[in-house]
Amino acid sequence: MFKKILIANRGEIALRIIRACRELGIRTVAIHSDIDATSLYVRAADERVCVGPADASLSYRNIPNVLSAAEVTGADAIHPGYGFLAENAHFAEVCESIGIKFIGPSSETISLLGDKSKAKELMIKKGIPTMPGSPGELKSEAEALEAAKKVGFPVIIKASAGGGGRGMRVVNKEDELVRAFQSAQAEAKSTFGHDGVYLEKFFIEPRHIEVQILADEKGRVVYLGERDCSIQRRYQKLIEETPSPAVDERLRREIGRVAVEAVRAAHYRNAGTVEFLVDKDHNFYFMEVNTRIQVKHPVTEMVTGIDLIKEQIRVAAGLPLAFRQQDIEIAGHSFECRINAEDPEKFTPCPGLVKKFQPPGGFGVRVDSAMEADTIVSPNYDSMIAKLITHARTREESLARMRRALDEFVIEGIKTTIPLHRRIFNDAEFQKGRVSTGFLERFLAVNPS
Amino acid sequence: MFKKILIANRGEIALRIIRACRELGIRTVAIHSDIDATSLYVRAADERVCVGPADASLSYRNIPNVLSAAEVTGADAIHPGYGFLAENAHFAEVCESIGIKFIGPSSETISLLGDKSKAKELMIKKGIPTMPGSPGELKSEAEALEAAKKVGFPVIIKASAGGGGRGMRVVNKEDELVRAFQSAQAEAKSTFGHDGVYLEKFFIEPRHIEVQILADEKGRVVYLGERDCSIQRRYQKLIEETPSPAVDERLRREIGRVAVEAVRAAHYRNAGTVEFLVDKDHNFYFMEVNTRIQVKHPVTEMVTGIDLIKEQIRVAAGLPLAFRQQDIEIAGHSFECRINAEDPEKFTPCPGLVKKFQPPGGFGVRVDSAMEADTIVSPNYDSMIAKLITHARTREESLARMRRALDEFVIEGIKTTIPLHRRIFNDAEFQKGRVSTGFLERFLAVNPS
Amino acid sequence: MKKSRPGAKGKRATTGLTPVSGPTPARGRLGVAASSPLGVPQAEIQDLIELLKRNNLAEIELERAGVRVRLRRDLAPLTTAAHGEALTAPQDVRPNEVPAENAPQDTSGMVTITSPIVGTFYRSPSPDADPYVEEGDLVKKGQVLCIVEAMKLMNEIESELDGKIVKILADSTKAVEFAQPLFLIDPNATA
Amino acid sequence: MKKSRPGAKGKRATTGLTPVSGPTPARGRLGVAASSPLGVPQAEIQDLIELLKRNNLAEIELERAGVRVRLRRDLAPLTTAAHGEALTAPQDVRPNEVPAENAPQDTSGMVTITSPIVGTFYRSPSPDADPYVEEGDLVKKGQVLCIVEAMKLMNEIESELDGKIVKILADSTKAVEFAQPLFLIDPNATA
Repeated sequence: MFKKILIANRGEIALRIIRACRELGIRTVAIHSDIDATSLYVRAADERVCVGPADASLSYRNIPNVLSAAEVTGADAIHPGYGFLAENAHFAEVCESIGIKFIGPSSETISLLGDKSKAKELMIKKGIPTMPGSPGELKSEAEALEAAKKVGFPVIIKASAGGGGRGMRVVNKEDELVRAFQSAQAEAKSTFGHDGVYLEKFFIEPRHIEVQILADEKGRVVYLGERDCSIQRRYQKLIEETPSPAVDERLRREIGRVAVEAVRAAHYRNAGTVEFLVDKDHNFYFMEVNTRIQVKHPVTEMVTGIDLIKEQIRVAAGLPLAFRQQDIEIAGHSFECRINAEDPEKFTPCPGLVKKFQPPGGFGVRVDSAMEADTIVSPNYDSMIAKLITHARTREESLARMRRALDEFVIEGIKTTIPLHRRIFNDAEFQKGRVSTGFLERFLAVNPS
Repeated sequence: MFKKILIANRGEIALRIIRACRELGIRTVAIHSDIDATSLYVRAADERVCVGPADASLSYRNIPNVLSAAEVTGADAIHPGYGFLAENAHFAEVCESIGIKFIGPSSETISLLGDKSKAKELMIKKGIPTMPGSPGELKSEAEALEAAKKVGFPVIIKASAGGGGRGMRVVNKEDELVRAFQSAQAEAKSTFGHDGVYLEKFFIEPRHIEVQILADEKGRVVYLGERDCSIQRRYQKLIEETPSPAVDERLRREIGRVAVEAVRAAHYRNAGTVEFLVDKDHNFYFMEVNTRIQVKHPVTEMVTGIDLIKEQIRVAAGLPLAFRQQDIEIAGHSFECRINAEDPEKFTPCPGLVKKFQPPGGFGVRVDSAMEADTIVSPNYDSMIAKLITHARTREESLARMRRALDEFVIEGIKTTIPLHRRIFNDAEFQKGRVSTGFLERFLAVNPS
Repeated sequence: MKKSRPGAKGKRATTGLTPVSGPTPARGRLGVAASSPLGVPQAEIQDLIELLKRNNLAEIELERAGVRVRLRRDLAPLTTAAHGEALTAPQDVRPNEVPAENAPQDTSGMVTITSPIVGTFYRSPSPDADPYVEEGDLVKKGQVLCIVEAMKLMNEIESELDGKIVKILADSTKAVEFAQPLFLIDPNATA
Repeated sequence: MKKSRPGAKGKRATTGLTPVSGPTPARGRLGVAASSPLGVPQAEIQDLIELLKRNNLAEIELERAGVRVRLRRDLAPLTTAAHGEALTAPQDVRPNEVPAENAPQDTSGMVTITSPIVGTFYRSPSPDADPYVEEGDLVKKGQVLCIVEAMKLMNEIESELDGKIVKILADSTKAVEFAQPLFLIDPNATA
């Protein structure tokens, strides 16, 4: 087992990893930018190193400084969390080359799965259902038109190197295609430095369902149920839950089996997530693999009892998976709300001084946060300041518990998404679980606050 | 279902009950003494009524004022929590007579089980193993001597009306008996107003094991596993856990079955706890029934997923139990530490201003508390200010999690039992689960801080 | 009508007296009574207010280099909290409260009669009868001022002193809690 | 020895300059520099210290009626926290810290050279060689002061100005973090 782990991240996920390390008896090194020097997660670590100024590209994303910090503190492994360097194949590669264990998949796997069209080609080769669409990157307008006609409108054009909604265009009719193709290419070029785009069938009211997988260094793989992440705005998830109200036992086993196949094809190691689009008829299509721990991992932990961060560390240290597929049971229902320092109506970031921070407590309520009273939410980083997670025996009880917990949560000094969460959890359609990826936009249009 | 529940209690258990009511959609009335007016639990309630001055006998135990508060607010039920009026048969009786539902057993059941020698007689009649000892109250020194010889020394003399260690005497040899009998009688008289005492076999290194039961108004009863409460000091519990390291599956079923028989004999309704003494050879002996929810109920909730407070409310409202015995599964392991405002070495109460209160969070950590920063721990009430509860897949993981959570817990301004808990959780014998009711006294003698 | 039950009589006879030595602030609200708040930053006053609220104090006085700040408030009685925002801070809203504009008057030297029990406040012995007392009435020590009904028993509340009823502070037929102010009496008034 | 890798050179050339305008407090500790602390309660200063620490500020100055309080501190670098009590407040302990008694001296107008990268501090080009500079040496802008090794690369840190080395603030062969002070230089000294 590792003796000392450097956490190449900040905020709640850094604290989450430090907690797991403490429970495993592993020493921790926090890195921080100069403005994060006295943050809670930094104080929680055994050691700390300032790696640069507030600008994340000069500190948290500064590979030489992060690796130097690992070297001077003698850390034998690095946990990247999510964001920053978590899906940076080059970083993983340098870690490998200097003998520091990167807690995640190999740089080759990150590289392969990071290229969406290559990943899709691989899945097609393995017989895994993928989104109907162009077989690879579209070379010309003519090729795009042909592909679109084949899958049928509406279609969506996406950047190969993309993510987060950038470089995407929905095309409803044939005569809109050429313009959309050109502008998607241009945006892909300017955003990602690569103008490769591909095209997929665009589904009306699909669900975003993803499967958590865990693989050890020997290649044993298990799946830990699904997460329903349909409540999103501009591809930013706001609420997640598990089990999905749309997934029954048969579909769970089937989609889980396919997810395991998908990551096996990429020689996957460590924790990962396979994303699927699920249509109304329970057809599911592979979208991509996220090669990192995710923001929403806690809902899976709540229903399985399995500590995913600890398992990441254990398998990275070469230990075999501690359980087989048949040992994994899904018990109860879990929701997660992302509490962002944002205006809950305009979704503009709302950094500033947090005057009071009083998280809810009691049975079935978990708060993952590195926030505390009298601290400043910096405009330099992600606006998520807490994750509020509930667990109960049924979806209905978990929902009531979340309503109660949202009512209890006191954050003063800045605006947060708590009021929006309260409104969504009081919505009849949401309560019934009748949601798709279009829910939130419609909800906001129908329910102006 | 009830429309409005008055909570005849304060602090963490009042907040615990308010949370359950909110999740059930029931309105709440908090009562408070004048010094508790702005407490967190009072602010969390929908309505609040001041019922008297700081002295609990004039406020929280003031039956006319508490019932008036229920009447003027139109509450249709009263939850008594633990302590104060929770095991007061007269209070339950008056509630029944004025048509306000007392959330607990009937006044007759409370009355019957509150008298320890009567309860024991009943259990003997039903064939339930009880502590070897005198069949009832001891009328004379001669009777005491005869009974002691029959069960064999050492023996313990206890007050019939007793509790909390008052009126108890351990007698190791025959020639110590008469003096101990007389002084126990005198202390019983002065403490409880009744000099009735009885005698039991005194076990060396026994475990205190109790079984949580739940009964609906139709008389259906289930048990929800055991709790091991062996870590105690002068009969005050400090740490509880479930499952007990000393109870295997066979013993669990057997002791559970007996606990259900015991409460059936008393026509029990609502939640209750049957206490047993378990010796090294897995023999168990009925001690008493606690006719209320207990401080340590959360550990049972963590491993069963069942919200005991909600179930109390549901069955009190006449609803049938929502599950059968075979639906109840014990998953994982849970510990609870009582965080008291006490000097962790001298055990003297340490009231005062809490300057900082920063509870731990994250996976598998639950905090039940109504404390917050900048509030005063009053010397008028119980010194327990928080319950820290952990849950994990194994005892070892739950233990590591508790160590981590204790390290994270920040309370400034007053002394608490947190440092003592840290020391106990680092003790090798405790970590192995090799504890008995004598553990803590020995630990403190061997490990002076 | 019967007076309070014998068992509890001892306690009830002790009608709560709250001597008011300074100006009475608006009940249920924070009143800042600083001789000169100049030179003290607003934030500091806000801190004191927080201290006051969180620690459930009635008054804080701070004097320093010619600057004196005094904060006072009455504690919150029988109230209804809004869900959601209830936990942010103590809510000092009372539904059956006397309107604020009636409150600020010179009450130095006056005595407040408070409710010794929880119950329902009645100004008259029966719905048709006249009130026991009206504002402006002179009362004698031992004279019945009102009834507080609790558990179907009518508890007569007597005046603890001679004086004039300056203000009736609770509404008839409404609930009152322990220590809730009922009457303001001026012991020095003679007519 | 090679100088820093080409890719990162741009950034590293910008050696961090921290002009110190007032007295330098002991690094890693809170220093109270009040012109006259009389009349200001200790508790109030403690509050300001808390405010300073919690909000991660470097300085607070408060003036009122002839009393002025100024609090300053440097932020905590490379440290080891004790388990258990780590979360109570920021720990400002640095293992390889310059002893406190060396710190309080008049440093107004001086310039601190800080480390632009994370790495290991070396005062000489090789174990057997003489240090690049000693305390009391006069240095020129562009002159190499030390090496910070990072990722097996030796990065030479140059002086950004002419002046005298007043103090060497880090220990050779020990780790330094970003922005950690390395040298204190007096630009006005000529000998």
